[in-house]
Amino acid sequence: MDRPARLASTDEPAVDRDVAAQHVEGPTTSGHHNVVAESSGRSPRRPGRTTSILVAAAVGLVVLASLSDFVAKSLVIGATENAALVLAALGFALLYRLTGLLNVAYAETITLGGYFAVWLSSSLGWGFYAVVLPAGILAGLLSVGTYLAIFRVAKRRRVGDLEMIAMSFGLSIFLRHGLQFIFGYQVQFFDIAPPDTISVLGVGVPSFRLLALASVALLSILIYQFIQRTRYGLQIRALASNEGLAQASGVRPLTVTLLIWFVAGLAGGLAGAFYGVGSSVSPLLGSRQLLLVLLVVLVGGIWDLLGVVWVGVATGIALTAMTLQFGDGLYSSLVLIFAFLAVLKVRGRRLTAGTKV
Amino acid sequence: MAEPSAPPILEVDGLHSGYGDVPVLKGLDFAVDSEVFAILGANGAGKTTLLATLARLLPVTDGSIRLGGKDVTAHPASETARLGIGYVPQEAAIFPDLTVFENLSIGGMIGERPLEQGLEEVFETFPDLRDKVGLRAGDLSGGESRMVACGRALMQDPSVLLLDEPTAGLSPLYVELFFQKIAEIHSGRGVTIVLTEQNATLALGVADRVMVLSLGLGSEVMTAADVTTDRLKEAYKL
Amino acid sequence: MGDQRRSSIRVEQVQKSYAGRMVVDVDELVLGDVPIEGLLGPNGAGKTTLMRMVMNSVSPDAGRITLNSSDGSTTTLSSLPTHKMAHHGVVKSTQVITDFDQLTILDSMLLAVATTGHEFPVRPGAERSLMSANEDEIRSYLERFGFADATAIAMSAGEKKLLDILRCLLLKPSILLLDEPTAGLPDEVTAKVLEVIRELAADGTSVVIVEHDLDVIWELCDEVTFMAEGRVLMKDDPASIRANATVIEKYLGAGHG
Amino acid sequence: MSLDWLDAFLVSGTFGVVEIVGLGLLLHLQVGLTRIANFGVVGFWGLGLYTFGVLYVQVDWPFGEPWQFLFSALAASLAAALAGLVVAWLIADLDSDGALVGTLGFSAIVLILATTQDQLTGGALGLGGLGFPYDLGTTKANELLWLALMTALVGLILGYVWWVHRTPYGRLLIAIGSNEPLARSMGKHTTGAKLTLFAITCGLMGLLGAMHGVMVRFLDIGSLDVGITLAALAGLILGGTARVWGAVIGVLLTVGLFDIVIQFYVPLPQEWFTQAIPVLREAVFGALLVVVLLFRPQGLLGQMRRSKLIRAMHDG
Repeated sequence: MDRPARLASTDEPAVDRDVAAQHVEGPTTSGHHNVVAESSGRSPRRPGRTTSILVAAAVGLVVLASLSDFVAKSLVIGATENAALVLAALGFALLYRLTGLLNVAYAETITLGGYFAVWLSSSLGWGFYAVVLPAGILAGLLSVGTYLAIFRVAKRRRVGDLEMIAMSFGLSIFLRHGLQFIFGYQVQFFDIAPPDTISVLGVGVPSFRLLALASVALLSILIYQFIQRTRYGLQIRALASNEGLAQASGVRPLTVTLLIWFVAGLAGGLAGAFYGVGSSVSPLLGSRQLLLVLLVVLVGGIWDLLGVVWVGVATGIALTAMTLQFGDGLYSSLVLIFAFLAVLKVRGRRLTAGTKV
Repeated sequence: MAEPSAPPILEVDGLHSGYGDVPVLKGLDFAVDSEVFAILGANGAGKTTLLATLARLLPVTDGSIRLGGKDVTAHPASETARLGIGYVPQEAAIFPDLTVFENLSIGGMIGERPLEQGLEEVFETFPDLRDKVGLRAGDLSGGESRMVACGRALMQDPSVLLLDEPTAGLSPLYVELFFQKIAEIHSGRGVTIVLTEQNATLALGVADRVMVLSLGLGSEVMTAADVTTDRLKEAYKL
Repeated sequence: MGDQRRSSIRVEQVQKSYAGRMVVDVDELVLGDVPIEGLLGPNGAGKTTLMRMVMNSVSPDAGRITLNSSDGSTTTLSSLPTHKMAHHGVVKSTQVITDFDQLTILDSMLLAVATTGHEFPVRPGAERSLMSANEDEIRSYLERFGFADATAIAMSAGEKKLLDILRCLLLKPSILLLDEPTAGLPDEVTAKVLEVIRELAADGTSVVIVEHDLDVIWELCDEVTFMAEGRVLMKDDPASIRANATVIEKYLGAGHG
Repeated sequence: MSLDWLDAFLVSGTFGVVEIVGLGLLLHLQVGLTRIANFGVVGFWGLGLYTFGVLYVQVDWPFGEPWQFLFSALAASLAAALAGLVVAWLIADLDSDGALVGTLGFSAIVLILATTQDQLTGGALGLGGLGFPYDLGTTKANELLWLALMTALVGLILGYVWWVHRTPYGRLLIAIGSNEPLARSMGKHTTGAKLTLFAITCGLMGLLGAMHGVMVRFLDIGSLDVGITLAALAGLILGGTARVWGAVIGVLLTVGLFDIVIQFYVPLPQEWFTQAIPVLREAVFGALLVVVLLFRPQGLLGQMRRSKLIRAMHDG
């Protein structure tokens, strides 16, 4: 995923504008043809096309699932157990895309989302679904807090890329172990009734997992829609696409940046709560998922935000399919890490060229 | 022309600017009133740097910029945009991942004017855009994306429009169309236009006054009617 | 003009387009067959892209770029990795002003003169021999360019630019491509740089220079290649180029011939 | 010789400090000079530790000590060097984000393999049977000698780092770290230099892992968590990434302070040591990273000092 292309690139001296500002017309006589070619030559990509292909693929998989037990299990368990991965990756990708920061401390936003939910649930006596959103909001506020207290200051002090990552790594570990002081060392569980099992495509799934899947899907759609459809979402995308041009169009960077950190934190916190209700909440909840989130974002982000969602879904299903096959989850992680690293080697973002030689 | 007592719409005083510690502009003075003001100059003269500095995207190392008498030297770009500067850079002038409608909406987010009214005015100027609103801006042709870029700036309801090489890379028919539109925007809406142009002949067709930049220094401001080939050749060092 | 055989770069049928726009379309061009050659043209002429294709940091869509060395050998440049360019004597100054922010001026110069053998992880005494073998040359350049303290890190844009040119010289190029060598330099330093370029050219190096300060082009170059819209329009001596109606037209626009 | 006056934990604590100093020094070459973000130090170290342990215990060697140790340690170093080569190749063209994910991914792979291949490594249960390649009679004496050997090895690494700073090779690494494209345009084979660097330094990290295995005499996957990476990184950054002595000073002030001074000389309730102190230690190291990078990114010792170095070399 490209970092926002800076307008009038502030860090590059005045250079010959040859490359992009090419005057391409041939002799003047061909001018008329060019106009025709320009207005009708290229047929713009239809946004609906990709979606319909994916829908067709999904339908195909469901049909396949009804025929094969293995496919059915992979699909259903993969989707329900790893649903939160998509949410987490979406939030992380948003942050990465706008700020260019690979925020390792995002792991703790996820963890804290889980803890906030447990804490609210046990102290207020509310049910899980009543505390999910407040927990997400708290995680969002925490995310904004870390931006204001640390990353904003760091950016102003012109801390380098490598140092930024080291800082987020340090913050991650500080929060992770700080959590152990605050919340204790015990693994915590949500107090929920023993679930009923519902059969989907012939695979038994606990009811709350289905609800969690539905909620995660709904929240992912909501967050995606917020980014794609609303006024603030538009400003977020504009700022991510071209920071300078967005500012010159009147977009106030601080407001929008705070919003990004909040939405990213919200998504992470919600993911944490759903991870937590699926198994348990522990200080390592987020950091166990971090590598997978990082890989999904880096690989999916080669395309765009929707790419992150699809790579996330595919990863979840592949993880389950391989676990079913090998009988051990660790092997599937191993295969996935190798696969992702291979993709990164081939298509990953290149070293930024400090010098155009 | 404004009343003698009124301050010029845009006033630049001893402007120094550049990238990092590389100076590009080395002391520019000029004032722009309600007019079409063209900045000429060869490749590398600092035209793009000047407009980006006026849009407040590059730091001013010395000197000042005043907009309608108000000092905006220390303002960030998002605030000068709200004060009435519309900026169309030469490169990366659109958000390629956003649709045409979204590109225009970004410009329409400031000010009191309802979005529909702004859109209507943009479509009046660029009718071609009307049936392209749903397309991804990055998929448009060069001329169309230039229209989107201009339209986005017009949506801000600017008092000054900064156009960086508005016709570079366009086919001759588009070039003619664009200069016509520029004249229209100025006369029809009273928007002051500051544009840079490498091709002196084209600029002289539309501009009221011109200034030639060479290696970060400006020549005296010439009224378009007074410009001769020899004066131009001298300013261009040809 | 020197009579000795010079290294030159031959560009044949080279095309490059970005997003459907033809940026460079050169049928045939020989760069470096005169001591100092200028590359001139308005915005979008394709000069920078052409230079980048020569250095193989951008690959052409079609065509061939070859190096004809002064010793008579021929090398296809587009198959060379960037770091091997300098080994074949093709060196280009950086277009963007840049430097090693941790290396002193002397470090930078020693880096340029060090060969691969010196930089092997285990080789005792390498530093000492490197310094003693190149001491005289380094000292003379330092003095000439007015670097008072070689153990400082280059700070100002002017210093960085000068150092960049110095590094290019120390690499002993047979063809030196200079992209705006005098941009951002004070006049007295510009004069020094031009003087060194002239000397280098007189010693047999072919210099190809892109420059926005036209005064420098008119004064320095033996021949000027004029490009516009990706094509080479003419190659002639500076005076003829300067007086040419097409050149004036391309710079000022039609009607100012 | 009676060593009763010596606390056994002081020996192992000091051993840990010396070991992290060694890792910090190697990390200094990677991060401080060449600016490749290696967040997977534990992976290379752990690969060395486990390769050594598994070979030492599981292979039926036809010869005795010290050859058994030497062969296993050599194989461990080579395995780590090879892994370093592969990881460096993987991330050579990628930016810091790619380097982070590549090295982090590698350390995760090592952890997963150590866990899953339990018939070899003992998995989560651990694997015993490692020992010193000599016997001086008492465990304490054996450990003390091993500490001395480790100190000598880290001393050699320090000497190597010091020497690298003073050679054209070191200059090339610094040039790559501060502007790789420029170095490449000057005819330097930067990718080659990065691969060589990673092979050497990661191989040495693997050797340190093998040394660690002998000292603890037990393979435990708990040692493959983020702690080692964090300690080396926090120490290096506190001391100063760009300076030879940065890792030494920094690690003494962090790991030394926590593992020796606090554990031995501060009277704290006994129950803190099992849970609170290790957690507090990591939290402090993490916070330290943030604070130091925010307020003094160059560390306590400050910027690289080329000018003095150069002057000393060429004027003297």
